[in-house]
Amino acid sequence: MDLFLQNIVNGLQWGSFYALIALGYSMVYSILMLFNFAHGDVFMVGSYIGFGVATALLGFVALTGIPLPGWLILILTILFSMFITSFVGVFIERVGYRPLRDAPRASAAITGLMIGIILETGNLAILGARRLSFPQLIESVTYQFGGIYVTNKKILIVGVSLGLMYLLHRFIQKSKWGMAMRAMSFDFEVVPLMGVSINRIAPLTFAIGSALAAAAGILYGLAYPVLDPYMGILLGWKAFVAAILGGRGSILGAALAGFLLGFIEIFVAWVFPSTLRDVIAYSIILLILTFRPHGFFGQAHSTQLRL
Amino acid sequence: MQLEIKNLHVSYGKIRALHAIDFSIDKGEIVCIIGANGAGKSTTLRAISRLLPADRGSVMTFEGKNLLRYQPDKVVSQLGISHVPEGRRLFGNLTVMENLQLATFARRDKDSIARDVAQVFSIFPRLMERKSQMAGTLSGGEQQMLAVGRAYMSGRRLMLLDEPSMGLAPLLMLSMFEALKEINREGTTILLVEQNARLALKFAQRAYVLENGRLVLQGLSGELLNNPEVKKAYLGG
Amino acid sequence: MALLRVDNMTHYFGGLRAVHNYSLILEPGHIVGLIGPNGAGKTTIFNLISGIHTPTEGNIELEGHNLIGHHPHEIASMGLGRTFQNLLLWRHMTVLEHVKMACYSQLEYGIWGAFFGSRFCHQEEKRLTAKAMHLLETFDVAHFSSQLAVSLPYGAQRRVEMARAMATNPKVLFLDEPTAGMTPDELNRMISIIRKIHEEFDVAIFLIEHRLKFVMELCERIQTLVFGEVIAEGSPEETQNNPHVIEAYLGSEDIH
Amino acid sequence: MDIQDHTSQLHKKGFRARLQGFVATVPLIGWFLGFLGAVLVEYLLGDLISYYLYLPKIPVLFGLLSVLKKPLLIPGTIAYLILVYGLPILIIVKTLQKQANKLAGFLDKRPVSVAAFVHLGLFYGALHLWADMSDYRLLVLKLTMIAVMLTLSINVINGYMGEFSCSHPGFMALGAYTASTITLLFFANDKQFGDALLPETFGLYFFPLALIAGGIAAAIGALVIAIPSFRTRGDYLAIISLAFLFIVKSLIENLEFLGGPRGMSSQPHYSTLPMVFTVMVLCIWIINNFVRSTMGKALNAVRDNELAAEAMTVNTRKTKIITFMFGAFWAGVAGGLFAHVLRYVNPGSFGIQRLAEILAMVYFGGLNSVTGSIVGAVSINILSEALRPLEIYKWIIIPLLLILVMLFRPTGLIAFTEFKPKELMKPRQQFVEE
Repeated sequence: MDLFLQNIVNGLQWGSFYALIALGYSMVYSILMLFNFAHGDVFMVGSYIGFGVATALLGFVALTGIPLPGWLILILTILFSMFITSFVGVFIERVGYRPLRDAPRASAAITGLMIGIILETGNLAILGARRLSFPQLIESVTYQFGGIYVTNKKILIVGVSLGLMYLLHRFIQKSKWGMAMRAMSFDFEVVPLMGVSINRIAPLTFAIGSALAAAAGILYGLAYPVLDPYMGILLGWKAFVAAILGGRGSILGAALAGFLLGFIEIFVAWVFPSTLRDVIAYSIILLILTFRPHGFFGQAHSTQLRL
Repeated sequence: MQLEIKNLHVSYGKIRALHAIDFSIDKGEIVCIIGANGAGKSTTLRAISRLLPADRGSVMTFEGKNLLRYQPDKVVSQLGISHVPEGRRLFGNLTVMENLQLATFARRDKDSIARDVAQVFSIFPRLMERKSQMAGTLSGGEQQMLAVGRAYMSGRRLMLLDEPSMGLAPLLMLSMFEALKEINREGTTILLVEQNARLALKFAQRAYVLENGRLVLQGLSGELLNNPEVKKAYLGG
Repeated sequence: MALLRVDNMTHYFGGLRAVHNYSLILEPGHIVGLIGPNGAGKTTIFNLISGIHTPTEGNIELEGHNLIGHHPHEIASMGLGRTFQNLLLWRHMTVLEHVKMACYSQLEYGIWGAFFGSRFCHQEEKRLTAKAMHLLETFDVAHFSSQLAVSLPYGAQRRVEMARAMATNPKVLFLDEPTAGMTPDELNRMISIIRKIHEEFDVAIFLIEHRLKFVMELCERIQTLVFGEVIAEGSPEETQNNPHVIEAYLGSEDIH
Repeated sequence: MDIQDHTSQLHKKGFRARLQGFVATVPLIGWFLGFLGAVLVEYLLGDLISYYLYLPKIPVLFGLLSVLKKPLLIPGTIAYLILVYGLPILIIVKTLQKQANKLAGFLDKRPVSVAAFVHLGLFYGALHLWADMSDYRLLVLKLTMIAVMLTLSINVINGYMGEFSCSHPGFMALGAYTASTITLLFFANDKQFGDALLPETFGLYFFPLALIAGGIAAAIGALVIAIPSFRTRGDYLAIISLAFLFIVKSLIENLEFLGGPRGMSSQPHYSTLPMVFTVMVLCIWIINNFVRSTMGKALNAVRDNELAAEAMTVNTRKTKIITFMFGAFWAGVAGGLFAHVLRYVNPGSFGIQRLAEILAMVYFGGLNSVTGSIVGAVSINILSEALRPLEIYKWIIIPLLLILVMLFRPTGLIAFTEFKPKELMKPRQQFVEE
């Protein structure tokens, strides 16, 4: 029982990363009907930007001697990195997606993939092959509840993710930009007739998705401090799968499916040898998609790849 | 002349849908375009609201400004031309109220927005009752009301209406046109496209007849109603 | 025996009733028209009979064979050809390829023949090409045969689509608004084309149309559909003078 | 001044027109003869010429590699290329122009198979000699041919049928492991499967069977994707195929008897150049036959409008199953060859990177086009070999190139064309008439 609850906690943490990244995929999809295949690498870039910001802040503290507490540095790191990374998203939209809005969807997918490769390689070229270790901004403390062990980092990771998701939810439900995004996901074509510029909403969506990915990147860095340029491939593709599983374009679905994927993986690894994790997790996904071809919350309309 | 269109050509790929359309509308008028399915009526409206690019050589001026210089969203927000598209195209996942609010996305005048919402609800009291309902769950008539209400919120210099009678029961149709008359009395110019020619000609002051992408006839509604050719082709006898 | 027989067909989309209690009897060699305002469910009826949707209730028979539950391609091979309102031409295929493609169920060679380019496969392809060219000549589009179908003028596209439908060797031909967007000239031409195929190929025709002139001139019988229900059925004269039809379809007389 | 400009322009035009006219009068077989001649020159005199041009050795890949490493060698390499390739080809093509056209005319009257046989024989001869000069060339050539097969086979699914399938590396892995298991089990003494069960001399003859078995394994795997494709298209199918890829990869990682993550090695040396060449030619020939037949055109109908295809009697389900299994079969065969070229495979060879590579080749070359696939596979392969000295920057340049192609030609360089071997081999009319 304790082990079960322990795995729930682990699943929550692991699912947080997937959910945060999946949200970015899903948001872009919901308004443009295109997946941003470079998104997994935006997560990686966000993590590195987080590393840079954190290092800079620590350097600032060391230089000036102003005693900033660790948690404050962490919060500043998250905020600054989210801000900076959002521009990466805007850039990707401008360069890779806007020119291809009327092109076949497959072409945009290829462009996205290629931008992803460029981000990976670019990182490798700039920083070299050595792996960076993310600075530990807060001391690790372990709490014990009955038989379960929970670290403060786990609480922080899950808390920050849930908080960001709630903020996103509020933004989408209450703000006029959120309303425009929802409208765009329903009927892309007539949105301009409401006086709404698609060329403002689309970059905004990319920016928000990228900011969330950056947050995921920093939280990931807290839990697993070793960064490498290909970290976005593993997590990004799985988060992409989660986004699809949730129902393309469904924000709630993406978040839930992200957590679900986290749970599946943690529990599979608990019951079976951990090497079987991918096989079983993906087989479950394959089965779900075979019998529910539109995911959990997706609309049952088939979009063809335009050629 | 509020809207002046000269030599408008529109093509879908290689296929030309509109050939050298010329027409103009005065402020405060109600003008309709009638014609068969596929004659190019919707295309004309979509060209005016810039959803479709016009071919080279086309001239469109609205209140002295070159319409072709404006992006579709600016046509609405800066020129005040609203468009009720064919099939209404409401945002079914948004509530009635949100549909109305979205139409004011680019507007900065907070107070008058509230006044306009009140005005929409006074024209269409049914919408008031359905305020927080999802637009997708409305009945056909209510959807049409919302579509017009949404256009009313987004811009009121010129309203383009694409088949406002489509799928409405006769009684509802009447009240819809009553409402449009009221909006017109407040000073909105109306350009509508109708398949139901008889209805449209009774409602509008002037009309243009479109056939295969060409304007073939124009005149006052009364004249056209009695024109034997129009009678034969569009009025069923 | 009726060629095509539809009994009490009803269909719901979600909770919405699109077609209610629809029946049709189409005798060999007849031309029947279906009119009604936009959104009345005319195309839905076409889609139900041709197998794209399965009706919630009701029975459909073609030459005594039940059609319910069959895939559209099976129904098409059984002898129900159709055109589409918005043409649905294949974007990257030439006119000739369109017509040959519609002979798919008549292909005699198997998959291995196609892989290894057997002599028999080549002969078959030649036979189909000849058949397709003959059809294209009938519809007067043979000179376009090697062009992309979507690049043709609209009227020619319509004729290509009809040639394609005829290539399936139909016994019943469904035409969904065959004259939409045509000039009066093209319209008259279309009337003579439909007459011609009706005589030459001995098919029964069931058509949806907006232009009354066209329906009145071609059809022996006309059904009027409003909100998914047939409100009138009869000869062109009867339909034209039916007050319900006038009210629903031609627009009610007294407004204001 | 004006007049002078005019005449010089005229002259320029004249030159280009003359060049075009000249190129147009040479039949394919003429170029093959020219290439063979050039290769012979290199074979006999290559070392000598490179020695006098102060090149360390003969430029292996047309000098693309060494030029990037040592820019000083550029003039020498260009001179070498002109001396060894440019001049001989031009001279041979020019002198044999008449004969080549006569030969092409003669072959044109025979059955296509005879003409194809002669052409391919000549081409293979030239390639064989060319590859004989360096092991590196041989490897690049084999891998390029395998890439051509992969690109073509994914084009059947992604281009001709318009699905976005991501499972090609998975199919490849199925083929590679199946074929390797068979050859290792029967014909090789190795750690995993013990001694050979059959005499090794049979091996080369049984190898095609092993390849076919690999292809069939991949085709059966393709059913996992083909069946969901009845109900869904586009993104969901993309994800199903992606999930399939991950499942295959990590399944193999978990199967100890296949070597797990360490992979399989010491496959017998069966993927010889004639073997790879023959299989590739078969692959091109069969795929081209299929996509040009009405049955194969059904793929295009399903892609462009599935509803219309159904209404026109096309059995779309059968078409989809055939397409996925057919595409997967050739990917499996290519995988089998691949395993026996490198003589080592591990699950890591069939991951996302391989997918990106294959997608890059097919979308670069052009959808719905056999020629495009060949061009895409060859150019991306050669490019990626040529840019090897740039190390990781290679993976910035190639993606950038592909993005540019997508921006300006969203369906690829040579898309939507038909590949007609018979036309290709025809004598050039203009010359014959004269």
